[in-house]
Amino acid sequence: MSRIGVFVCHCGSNIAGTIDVEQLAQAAREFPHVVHTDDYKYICSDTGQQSIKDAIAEHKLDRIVIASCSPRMHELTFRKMLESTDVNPYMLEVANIREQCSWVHKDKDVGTKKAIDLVKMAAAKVDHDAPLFTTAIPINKRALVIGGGIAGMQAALDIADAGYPVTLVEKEPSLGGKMVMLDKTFPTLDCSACICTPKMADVGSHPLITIKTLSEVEQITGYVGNFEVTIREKAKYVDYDSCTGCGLCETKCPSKVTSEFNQGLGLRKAIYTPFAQAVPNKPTIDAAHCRKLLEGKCGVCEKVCAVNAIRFDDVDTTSTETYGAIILAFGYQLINWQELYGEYGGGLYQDVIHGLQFERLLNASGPTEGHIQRPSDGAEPKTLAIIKCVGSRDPHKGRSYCSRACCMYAAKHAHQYLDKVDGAKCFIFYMDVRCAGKGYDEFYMNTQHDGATYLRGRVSKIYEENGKLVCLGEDTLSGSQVRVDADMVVLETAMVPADDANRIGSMLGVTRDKDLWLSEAHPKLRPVETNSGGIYLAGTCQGPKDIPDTVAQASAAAMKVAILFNKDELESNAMIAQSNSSLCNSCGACEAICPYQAITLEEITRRENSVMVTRKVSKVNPSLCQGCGACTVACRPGAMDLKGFSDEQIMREVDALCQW
Amino acid sequence: MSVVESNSDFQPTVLAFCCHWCTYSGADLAGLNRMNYPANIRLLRVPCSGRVNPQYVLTAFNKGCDGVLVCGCHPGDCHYVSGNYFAKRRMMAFKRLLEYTGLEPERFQIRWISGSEAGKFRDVVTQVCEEIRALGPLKHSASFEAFAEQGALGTVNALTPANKAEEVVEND
Amino acid sequence: MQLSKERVDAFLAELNQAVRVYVPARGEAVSSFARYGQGTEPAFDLVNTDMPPKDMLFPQTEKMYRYGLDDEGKPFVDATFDADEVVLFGVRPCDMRSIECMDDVFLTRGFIDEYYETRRQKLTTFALACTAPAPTCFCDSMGLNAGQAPAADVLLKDVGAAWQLAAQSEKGAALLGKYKGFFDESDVQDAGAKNSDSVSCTLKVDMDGVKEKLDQMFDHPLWEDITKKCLTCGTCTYVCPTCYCFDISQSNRMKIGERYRCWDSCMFSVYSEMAGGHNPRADKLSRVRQRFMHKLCFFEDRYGKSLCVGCGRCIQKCPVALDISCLIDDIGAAELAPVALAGEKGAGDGKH
Amino acid sequence: MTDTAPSITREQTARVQTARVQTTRVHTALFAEVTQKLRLRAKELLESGEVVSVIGWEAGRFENQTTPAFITDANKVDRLIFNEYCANTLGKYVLSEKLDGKVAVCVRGCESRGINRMISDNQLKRSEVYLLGLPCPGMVESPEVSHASEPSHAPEASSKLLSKCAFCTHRQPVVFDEYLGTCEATDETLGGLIPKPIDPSERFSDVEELEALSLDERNAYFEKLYNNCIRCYACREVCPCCTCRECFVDQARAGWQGKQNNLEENRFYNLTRVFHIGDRCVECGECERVCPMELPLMKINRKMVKDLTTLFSVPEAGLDSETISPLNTYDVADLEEYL
Repeated sequence: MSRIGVFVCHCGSNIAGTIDVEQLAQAAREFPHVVHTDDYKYICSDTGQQSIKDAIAEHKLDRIVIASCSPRMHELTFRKMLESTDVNPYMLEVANIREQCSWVHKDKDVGTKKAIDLVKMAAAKVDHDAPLFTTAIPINKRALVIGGGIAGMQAALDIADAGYPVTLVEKEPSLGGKMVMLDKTFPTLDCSACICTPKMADVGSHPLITIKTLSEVEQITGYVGNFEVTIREKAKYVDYDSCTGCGLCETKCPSKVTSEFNQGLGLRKAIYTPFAQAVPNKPTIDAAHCRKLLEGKCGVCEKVCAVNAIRFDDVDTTSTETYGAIILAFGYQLINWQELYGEYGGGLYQDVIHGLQFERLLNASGPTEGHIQRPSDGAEPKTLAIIKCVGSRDPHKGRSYCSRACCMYAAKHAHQYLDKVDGAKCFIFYMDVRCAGKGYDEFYMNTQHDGATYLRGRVSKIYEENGKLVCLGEDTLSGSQVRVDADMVVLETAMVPADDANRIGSMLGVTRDKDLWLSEAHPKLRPVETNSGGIYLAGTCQGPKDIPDTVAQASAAAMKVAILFNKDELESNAMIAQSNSSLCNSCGACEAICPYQAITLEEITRRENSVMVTRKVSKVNPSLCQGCGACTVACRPGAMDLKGFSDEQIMREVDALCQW
Repeated sequence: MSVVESNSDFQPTVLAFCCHWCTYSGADLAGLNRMNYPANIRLLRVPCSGRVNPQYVLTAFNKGCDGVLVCGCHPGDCHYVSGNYFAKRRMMAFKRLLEYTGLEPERFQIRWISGSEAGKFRDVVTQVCEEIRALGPLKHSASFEAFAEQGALGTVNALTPANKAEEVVEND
Repeated sequence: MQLSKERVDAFLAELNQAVRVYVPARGEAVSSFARYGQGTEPAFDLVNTDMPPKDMLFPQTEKMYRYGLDDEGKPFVDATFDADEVVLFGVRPCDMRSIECMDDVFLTRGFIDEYYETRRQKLTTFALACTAPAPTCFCDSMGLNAGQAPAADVLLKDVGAAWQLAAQSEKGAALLGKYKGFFDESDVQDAGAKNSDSVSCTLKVDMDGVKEKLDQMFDHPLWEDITKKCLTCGTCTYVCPTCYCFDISQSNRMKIGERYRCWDSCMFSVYSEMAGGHNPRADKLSRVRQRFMHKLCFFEDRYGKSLCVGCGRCIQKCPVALDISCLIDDIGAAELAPVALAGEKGAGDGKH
Repeated sequence: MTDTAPSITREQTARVQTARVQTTRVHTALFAEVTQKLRLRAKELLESGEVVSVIGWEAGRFENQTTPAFITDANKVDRLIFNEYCANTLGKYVLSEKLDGKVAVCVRGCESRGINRMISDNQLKRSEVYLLGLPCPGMVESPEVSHASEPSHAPEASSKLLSKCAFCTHRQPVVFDEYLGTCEATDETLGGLIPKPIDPSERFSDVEELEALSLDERNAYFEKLYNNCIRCYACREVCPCCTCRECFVDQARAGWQGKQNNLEENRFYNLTRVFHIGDRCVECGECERVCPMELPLMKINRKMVKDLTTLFSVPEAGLDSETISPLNTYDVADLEEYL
């Protein structure tokens, strides 16, 4: 038989002013299993708490109802208080008679009557409370960062600097991501490579960072503190331990291939380092274009290599390791505009290029050594049209969101173009100019000052006429049709999630929004966490952003990892789902519905009605379960229940309200 | 909100299942702002609207509630990612089922109320309580009513032939 | 004494003023005994109602008593054995026999159930002799005569335009005396008279030796065969006029509670589940076996008669056509194991 | 309140009249042929040891009555029959029968969808059953074993199509290992003697007729239904969706409901039953057929099926074993009516 104590708080006059607290306490004394009631001026005060502790000892109470302010206010306070008593901290229910009663109902009789009902419900519920306990989850203090762009590098460096080992996985042959492809960065016009490559070098030489390039995450299982990650490292055909990175092989290689790094505007070899400052600065063989690997002929690289580092028999390797936390930093890709914008030629015109291609044209180490030349004939364009929001803010053809960086990116392109080409004309078609950021608007104003012509409106069509690219559009400010005969057109295309976003997101149970960007746990207050514990977001995999925001988020994510790793173990949530295996009929509805992938079906063998039976039953992982209870309703067999909010408790609350 | 006169004496019992993160905190905010709303409402706190089993709703009606309200976070804002989406589908199907089998639509309502929408909480509660007050009490079987008359401890009238069809006729 | 069919309504209406009269009637979906009046159209052409009249004496849910704490906090138990006078008019001989079986259970062998007793004492039965049994009727094989209902207070026989009335008890005679104005003293049978004295069912089973054989068939493989198709729903037990298994439960409010008893079924696995979870009849076979053994063997052991009255309701209603008449045939044809395990019934399987 | 609600019978609505069916030689030939093939294949399967049991139908005691048959002995396959009185849907029997080994079971549209249902609910593996597909023209009521009234009921020359078959959308099996019909039992081959499977758009016509009633009428209608229910749980036991180890009605600890037979508890049982199976109901209609009180249970089931179908564009249940229940998934673009 349980022994319930009910404690009514006056909260000064906050409660006592509109509720007859003595009457309430007296009424509560009549409820089943209530053996003690009392009322206090301020229960949450030290003396108030002490009086509860005294009552627990004196009346041998084993569960407590506190009628006071909202449980959102003081439930934790009272749980903490119970830790120093014999009563389990979860044998507590709080009846909210302040926010939801005394403060909203003026009539004392009405308020008191309602307060009695609220205490009834709490007393009925507490009668079916069970002691709950948390479990300790060990933490493996190693972090995995997926993606070696600026976000991943920054996060890896910060975690490593905090003293924890990090593995950085990058699917390309080199670190650097998109940032290292940029020529200069707005608004300061720093050379992008100059600020990015030192980071790359730092990452490469950090003793606590293991870099895995040309690698992909194949499988992730487990949960916070204990992720089992399988990484596939693709064959490089070069032994990086012996390779000195001298580059002779690359020079001698006879196969030429379009350069991905230069966005298709230049050539590379079949054995190559993507760019001069690559980290690791060692070549890899592109098996799809290597004559030796394709046809068995050639092998020049092997012949010229002084240290015998070429390994034509190299194969993919997979390894599985345990990590305590994962940072997702696999970035974005540009929208495939050719597919969507037939009116811009759909890729037919060589001189309609996207912004990242233009960056490579501007870059001194790019295919044109920094001279702005048209891809078609190498001529210097004298009239440049820049079209913004290609794919962005265009729900019909592209995406509905703003890609955030393009306004500044376009202004920078215009500035750089006007700076490099004498007598040039630059027209920028825009919808809005959004330059919120330190020094951003000033930069935009300067660009206008430089002579860039901003035209407000979308370009409806681009076609070739007399060697010019005719851009037809509307200037919505003047209301007139606009025609620009350009030598070259730069499309500032939308950022869209990387190909991997969906695969990795679903593997980890990280939700994606409608555009497949990974969702943060809370848009305001938990912007780098995800709903899966131990998994954090950095950079553009979460949504379009510029470099400073990316770096800030990466450092924030790293900090979250460091906070996690600073503990030796985690305390699991006590109020979680539990499955009654004798009722479970293995239908799997719970498994399908769980947003945290906390439920799995596991085979058990046991005696049932004198027969040994082997069957599958659901099992809740206490480290992953967050206690939402969605599975309990999906569970028609009634096997799944939620501790602290059990079916029985909720039903008895309803009983108490209606029938006590 | 005008009080419907014909049933103005009737004080319905309205049970509201509220998710801890949004609606329950919205109700707290309404309290903090000292907003007034009918005292007929009783909040039952659940972690998430996805925890609300439609069987609770039926139980509430069977035990004597005159109306039930289920509240959660706005779609997309669920603290647990997706609980309210599941709740929405369940409740959409279940509400239609209850209405099909003869329950007044007003008696069972679902609303999304965020933690900041104290005013919406007040308005919804006021509206729901007044609508149910206007409908009057939910009808129950004779045996239920007999038991509900507390204090009437005389003859146990069930000791007459329990012909169920008759009970319905007499009840009408 | 005769009751003209033209005056039946007048008689029942008058009777219904004083007592509660129940007659066989077609409902919207199924037929049952319904309170006369209030638009109820008696259906005396029904051989058997779909639902038996057993809830007249043994309601599906019966409030037994109320208990709790009164206003001064003192415990009370409030049980009132009170029932209205009821006349069951037009009950068939097989259903009358089933009332005899229930009388045995609830009123004999040293135990009297006060709830049943109260209702039974207030019940007056007008049995209606059968003239043309249904295809599923096999009462004559179970030792009944479809033209007789010895336990009835009044027996009605169809003599064409009227019913011949015969009082078979003091209670019956008294009631007929009270309403004699409705009756003619003639004994004429017109041309439309139906013979109810030598009624013979088309469905026959041979009960000879079945009980004795079942004594040795507790572990017979026959049970496995019939169990396969059984759904273990409660249909047969709920439409059976003699199945009397019940459960006692309660519903509580804060300080008062009601204890009630309600029909239960040996077909349900929870029926035999004990506190603590052990279930002596957890498997389907033992439940199916229990039902038929109880009907055809165990009841006979205890009360000297079969608990099956041959009404055929379970044959009509079983969703999988698990037919007790076929089972009786099968038992008759079954070969007994050479070494019969006589007397070795499973412990606890004689549940009554 | 006067009761103007329609009767709670299983009689069909005006739009979907239950057809009376004259059994003809065409049917007789079809059934005879299928029966022969079934016996042959059952014998082969049992003799080869591929299956341990064949589930089909055999003759009952009465003419025009059948009962489920479980043949484990190859010498007894001649007990198997297939005719227009095979009312039982057999699918759920495999759950108990499979404990001894692989089971062959006769499947028509209804059985096959039930099998898919149980596979998707992890109650059954496809490899545990061998499915003998049968052509089904729709089944008829057996006149012999119906209400007994005096004078004894004369079998009619034509019989009534089972109400569950009148609403069938898939007479032919949707999954099988082999098909035992030479011809599809279609409208053409049967000379138009059996009504075609119902057009999916007509499938909810009975629900729509009830929806069109006033709230009070609907309330009265369903109160009658609840009051007539005796809670024998035949509807639960026969349902291929009902595979809980312990039904909610028996879960005393949570105390969902008691055992009293009254309006409140019978409503709780019936509505919860529908809520538990409505998202997965294969519309075999067995619950309604087995109901000893002849309650129109499919009129509640089909309401939920209809709503889920129209709200969330889900396909008919049980057509495959992969489709996830509409209540176990969601779409952020779902209709929003609770703002």
